[in-house]
Amino acid sequence: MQNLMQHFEIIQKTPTLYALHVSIETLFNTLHHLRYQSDFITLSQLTCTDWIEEERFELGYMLTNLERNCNLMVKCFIGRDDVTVASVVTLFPQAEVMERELHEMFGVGFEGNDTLYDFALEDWQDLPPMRREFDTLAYVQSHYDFRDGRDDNLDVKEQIKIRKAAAKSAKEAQGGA
Amino acid sequence: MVLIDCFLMLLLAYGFGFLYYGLYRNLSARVHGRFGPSLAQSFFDSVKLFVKEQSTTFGWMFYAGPIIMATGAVLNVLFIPFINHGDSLQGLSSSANLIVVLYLMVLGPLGNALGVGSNGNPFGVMGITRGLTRLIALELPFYLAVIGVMIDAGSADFSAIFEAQSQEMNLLKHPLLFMAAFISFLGFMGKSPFDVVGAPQEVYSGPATEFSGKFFALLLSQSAMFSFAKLLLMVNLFLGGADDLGDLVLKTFVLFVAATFIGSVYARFSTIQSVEFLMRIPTLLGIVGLALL
Amino acid sequence: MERKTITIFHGPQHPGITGNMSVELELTGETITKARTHVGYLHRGFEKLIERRTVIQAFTIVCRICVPEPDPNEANFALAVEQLAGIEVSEKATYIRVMVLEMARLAAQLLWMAGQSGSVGLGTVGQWSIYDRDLILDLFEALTGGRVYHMYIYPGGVRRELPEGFLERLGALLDYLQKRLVEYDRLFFDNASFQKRAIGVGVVKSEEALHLGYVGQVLRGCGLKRDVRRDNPYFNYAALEFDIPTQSGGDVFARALVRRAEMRESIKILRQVIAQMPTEGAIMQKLPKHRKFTLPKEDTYVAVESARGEFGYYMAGDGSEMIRRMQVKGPSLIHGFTLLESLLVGEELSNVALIMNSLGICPPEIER
Amino acid sequence: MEEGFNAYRQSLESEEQSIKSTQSVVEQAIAWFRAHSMFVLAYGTGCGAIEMPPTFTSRYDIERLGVVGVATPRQADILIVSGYCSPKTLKRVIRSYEQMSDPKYIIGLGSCTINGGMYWDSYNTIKKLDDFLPVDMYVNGCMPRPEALIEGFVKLQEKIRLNSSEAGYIKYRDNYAHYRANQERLFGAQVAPSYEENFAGMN
Amino acid sequence: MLHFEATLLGHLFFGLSLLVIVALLRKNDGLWHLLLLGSLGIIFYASSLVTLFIGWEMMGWSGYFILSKTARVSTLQRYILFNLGGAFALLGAIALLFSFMGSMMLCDIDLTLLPVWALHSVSALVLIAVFVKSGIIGAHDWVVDSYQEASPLFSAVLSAILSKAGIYLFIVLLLKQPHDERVLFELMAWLGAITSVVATFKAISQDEIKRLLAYSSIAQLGYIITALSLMQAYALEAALYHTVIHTLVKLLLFVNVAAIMAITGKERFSELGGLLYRVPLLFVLLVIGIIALAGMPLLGGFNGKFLLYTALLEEKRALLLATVMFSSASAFLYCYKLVYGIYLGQRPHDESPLHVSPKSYYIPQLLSAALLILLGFLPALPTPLFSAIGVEAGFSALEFTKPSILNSPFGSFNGAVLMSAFGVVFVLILGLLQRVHSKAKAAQNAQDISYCGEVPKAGVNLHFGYGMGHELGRIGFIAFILRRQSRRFWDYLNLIVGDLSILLRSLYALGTQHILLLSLLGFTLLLLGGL
Repeated sequence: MQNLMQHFEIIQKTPTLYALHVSIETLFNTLHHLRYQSDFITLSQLTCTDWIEEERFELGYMLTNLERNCNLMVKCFIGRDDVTVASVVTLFPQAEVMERELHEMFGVGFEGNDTLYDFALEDWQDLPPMRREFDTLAYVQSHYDFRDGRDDNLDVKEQIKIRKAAAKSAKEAQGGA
Repeated sequence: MVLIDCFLMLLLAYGFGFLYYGLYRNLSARVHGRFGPSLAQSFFDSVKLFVKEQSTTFGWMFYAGPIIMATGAVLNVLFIPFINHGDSLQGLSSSANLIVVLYLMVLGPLGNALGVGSNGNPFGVMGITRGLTRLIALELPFYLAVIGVMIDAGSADFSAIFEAQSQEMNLLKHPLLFMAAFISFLGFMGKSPFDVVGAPQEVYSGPATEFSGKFFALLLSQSAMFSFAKLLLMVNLFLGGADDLGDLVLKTFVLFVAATFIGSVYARFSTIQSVEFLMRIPTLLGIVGLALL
Repeated sequence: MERKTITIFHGPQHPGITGNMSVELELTGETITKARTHVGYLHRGFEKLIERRTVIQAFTIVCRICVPEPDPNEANFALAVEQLAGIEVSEKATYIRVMVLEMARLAAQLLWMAGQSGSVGLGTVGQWSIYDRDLILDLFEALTGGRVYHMYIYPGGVRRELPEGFLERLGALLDYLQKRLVEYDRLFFDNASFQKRAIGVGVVKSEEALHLGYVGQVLRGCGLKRDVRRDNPYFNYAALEFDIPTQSGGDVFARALVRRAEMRESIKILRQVIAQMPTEGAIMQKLPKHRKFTLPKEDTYVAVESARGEFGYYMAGDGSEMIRRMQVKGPSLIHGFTLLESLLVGEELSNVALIMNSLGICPPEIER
Repeated sequence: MEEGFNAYRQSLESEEQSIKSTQSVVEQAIAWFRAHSMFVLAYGTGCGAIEMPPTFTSRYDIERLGVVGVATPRQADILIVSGYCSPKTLKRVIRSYEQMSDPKYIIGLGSCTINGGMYWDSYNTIKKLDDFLPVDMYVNGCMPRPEALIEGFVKLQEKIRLNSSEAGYIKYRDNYAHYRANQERLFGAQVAPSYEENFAGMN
Repeated sequence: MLHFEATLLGHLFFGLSLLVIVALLRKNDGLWHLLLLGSLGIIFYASSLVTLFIGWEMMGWSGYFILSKTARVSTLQRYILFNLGGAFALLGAIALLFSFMGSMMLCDIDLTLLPVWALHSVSALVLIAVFVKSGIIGAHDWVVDSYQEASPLFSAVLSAILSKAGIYLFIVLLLKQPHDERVLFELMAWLGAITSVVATFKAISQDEIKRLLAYSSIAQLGYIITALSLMQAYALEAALYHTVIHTLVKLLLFVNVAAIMAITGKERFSELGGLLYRVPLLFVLLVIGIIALAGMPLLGGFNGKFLLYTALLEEKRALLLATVMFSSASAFLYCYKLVYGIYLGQRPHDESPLHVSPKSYYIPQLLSAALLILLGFLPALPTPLFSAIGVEAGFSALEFTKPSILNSPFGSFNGAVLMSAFGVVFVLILGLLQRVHSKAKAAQNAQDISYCGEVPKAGVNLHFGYGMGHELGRIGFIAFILRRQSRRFWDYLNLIVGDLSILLRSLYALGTQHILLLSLLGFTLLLLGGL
């Protein structure tokens, strides 16, 4: 781990978790270098965080070493709209499914991965749902309808107000008597 | 007289078949550590299925399939005598012999195979193919044992077989033959190591995938009667036939309990493993049994 | 047109499927030539819902991610929030957390045994093991109030004190389970017909196992000693003494024996926890400004060893009280796709349910 | 008029007495057999499916009531929708329901089938199962316990014994257009083949 | 000096061949078929060995000319080579017999006079001819290819009749063997049983329909040869009964397959399927055919097998009987593959238009189906004829009480009771099912099957025809059978003969004086040998 420290500027977050920020151009070469030169041989997670106020996604490649006791987060910022990143399927075959999920949930393109068909949603026409501008509550209001409340019971808040007033008047009456 | 005899035999087979089916569910429930349903639960199931309002059919061949299977089961019951030396409960067994009964046992399932094939469901035909593939090796030890019994009795007629066992039943005379026959009997009854035909976890309930309503009811009823007929065949061949009704119930019950308990402690072989297994040890048992005849 | 291969679904509605997912199989005869996993039947958009919830609200929904074993989710969530917000957890709460995790692992292994024996048609083992698992759920009910979803491990500690006499009941249950494991050996693990079905089926090659990211019993089944509790210890697993069982076969039977040995290890850990459980000490450290608790602009990755392998959480806070992003990485994501699809090719149709159960694939944690 | 649970119980009993007198012995016998042998479809649609193994195995053992799990919809009478339902699952659930043969019943487990439950704001779960399929028996609880599930089955048995005309499958058959419209509104055009003619010859 | 003499056996075999060839007469190559019929007539009515041999040769090359219209050159070569080989073996046997008997007449052949070595060599030579004609394993190479490439109707003739000529030869020449010299026929009985087992498993793994039927007819002939080699009254009846059934069944099956090929133009299981509701009559006829082929108790197929089993039981040949029963139990799989591959299974999406099948395909099928059903009802109908043939061949007469009761040394059964019981019970259950409470509702369309909750998309193939029996390749000894190609043996033989001829040619290349020297040496050797 130490020789990697000089080569890249790696920040240590916790005793077993390191982080490394790279630009999108050097992303693939860094991953290639880490995969073959260092002992970080496994891609265990491909994360994407949507920083909408800064107008960018943050892609995170979680690499784990051979002994599985230390994780390295390789992160890079990419644009938010119709961006494509080089696919890492050649380095890590298991990335195929992770990229398929990110493609469906965030709309990030991965050229080189030809299995980007639907992962969890079937016939989904709307925005990729995990992007922050997609408002799930609005979608629910327009697509599903809720069960209308029981007609025999009045609105709960009114009931509470009535009970409170009754209790207060009863206390005053008792105080008065 | 023969008609009353046949009707009585069918009634007995239907009653005992469902009784044993209910017993099977209760005994295996007790092995599992629970109470299990009432004894007549399988009978309730079949009546409920008969009175369902809808049953899907896929053309006349699908309609005829289960009927041929039920006919095969009924014929099996009629052609195997219940009582060995008496003249009641013989059914039509006088006009047929053991070899005819052996091949009648396969007629029903083949008729059903046509019905299942006609509905176009791949799971159904995969179940049928598994049944026929398993049949290749399942019949081998059973035939060896049956050949031994026939040669020992000098004829294929049931009366001669009962004669040969009048002093000592075949189970004691030819224990090896009985063991070979019992292992393949487990396969015929669909008990655990060989219950590969309708395995729900593998072939989505096999041949009975498209059977709904009254067809499924007919399937349940005929399988109840058919399993009773197989029990009967084993009793007649190896336990010296039944002297009277009580003896019949006792002997079939003993065989049935043995099959149930063996069945509930074994995992299921795959089709090819069961064929390979049946071709090794049980066939060897049969051949050695024949040699010692 | 050539009709040499048929296409069937080992589909969502199928007694041989673990959970609600489907595998599209292309068969020649009953030999599989191509397999493709379909998920998404249980997708509820968890990560979207969590972005709209504060920590206290997200806590109740987190344990519903994976049904057979909810506790690793709660532990991960608590670990991540504590790491981001820098909260210390008392000694007693840590011991209780280890106890809950190990009890959940035992329950999950027993549920696995029911699934595995069901896939080879051995119904009796399933009936017994579900009964024994229910006894553990009774203890969970006494401790946390819920049978399966416990909502007990909260960031900062645990939500309820141990009911009195609980540790004795747990000790009695462990003695009972120790006796039952011998029965399971005779009926299931040493059963000749199960061994005939399980040995040599679904063999994972150990050279590519590490590189492709397999976790849990799949690794330990082919001889690689990897366990998050040992490699990357959390809570106070470093202080507890237990070993990591491995087998060298790499097939379904090897993974079954690994799970069998892990049950014995879990019982050993639970006995140590009962012995060393501190009697006093706060179990719950109040979160500052309970409802308006904010997370710093940081991100972290935490992992816990669930009954099926490493269960990782990536969490990022953004300074507000809502969680900016939480991504769940269960063991079944890689096992369900890359591993299952490669193992099934060339396999018989009757081994599909067998292999899926042995890999411990639980669909809700794949697509959340 | 009094509301709440007791009122519903009294109305059930009074309806039972009135129906019992009108139905012939044969119909009552048929209803008795249908109540005492229920085949449940082996389909764990949601997270409630984790409470089905304990109910069907040795500790709670629902087989005592005559309830058995079967593999295919053709053989099944009862479909348990156990918990939340995403549109992708709902399509399969509807397909299985329509392949089951009458009389068929649906048990909705958990609060998610009643009003969306914990996932009320999720874009991928339906909020009211009743729009798409006629539910005969709801069992509340965020994953109801095995005892609650058995209670649901016992109540369903009482309802089946009544052989009442407003059972789920009759409601589905009579206003099939209403259910179909809801389904098509949710799925768009890719719905499983419609079973319109299916019901033409029935009533 | 062609001598003819009408024997009962001759009448039986000629009657069968008449039935087959007349039923299949077509305008285009009718002439050759008549020639073939003529040659069969010569064989079956020959009373002298020479006539027999002439008829055998005529049959050989008339078959060759009919086959040459459709078959490939390599198949034709193999056909004529194997048949000539068989014919020359027969010629050798006739020469040997003549040298001992002194006369060519069939009636005064008496094998007991022959010394032991002559008896064995004659039997071996005749057996070679029989093997070649009926395609016992090893010599089956030409059978499968020529059945596959013959025109559909001619393969029916090939399978139904030409293979029976070998059986006739066996009965006429070899049946009256002296009892103690039976070791060759013990070996032959086992060869027949093993052939049927091997051919059955090869049949299961075929994708072309006609190859499956070819292997199945090899298996059935294996049974007949096992029955004949037992040399016992009931075994002879079993063989004759089985010959009759096999002719009828193969006629029915091959013509049915020919009709299917005429309708759809396809001949492979992986291309067919789902024709049940489009040609229902053909389906019913095929079902009757496979019930008889599989030896089910209802139709005539079972009677032949029943007699064979009882004959083997009487001879106490338990292991041989077990092998025969094993091969007939595994025959059920290819019978079901035949009917499923063509008619059942998923209804094809591309409802390609079917050309209407000519009526003439139906007549032979209906004829043989009717005969099979008749033999099902009255199993003992042909027994008087068979017992007369048995007496003629020197065996004891068979026990005969009623046409509906077929008796055998090991018990009898009543065909009429069996069939009528089946009919009555079938009608009763049908009535019960009609009046039961629940109403039958037809399924919507080909997609309306329970498919694990999914909907099978339009282009998806659900027809299991090709894959049926595919798993058997995983079993050790069946994989060995399927891998073992007898062609490699013949090609290897081909190579050896090639090398020998090259060697021989080099001999001629020597100078003339060497040749003179060699011939002188040869001549002296002959002289010495002659003294």
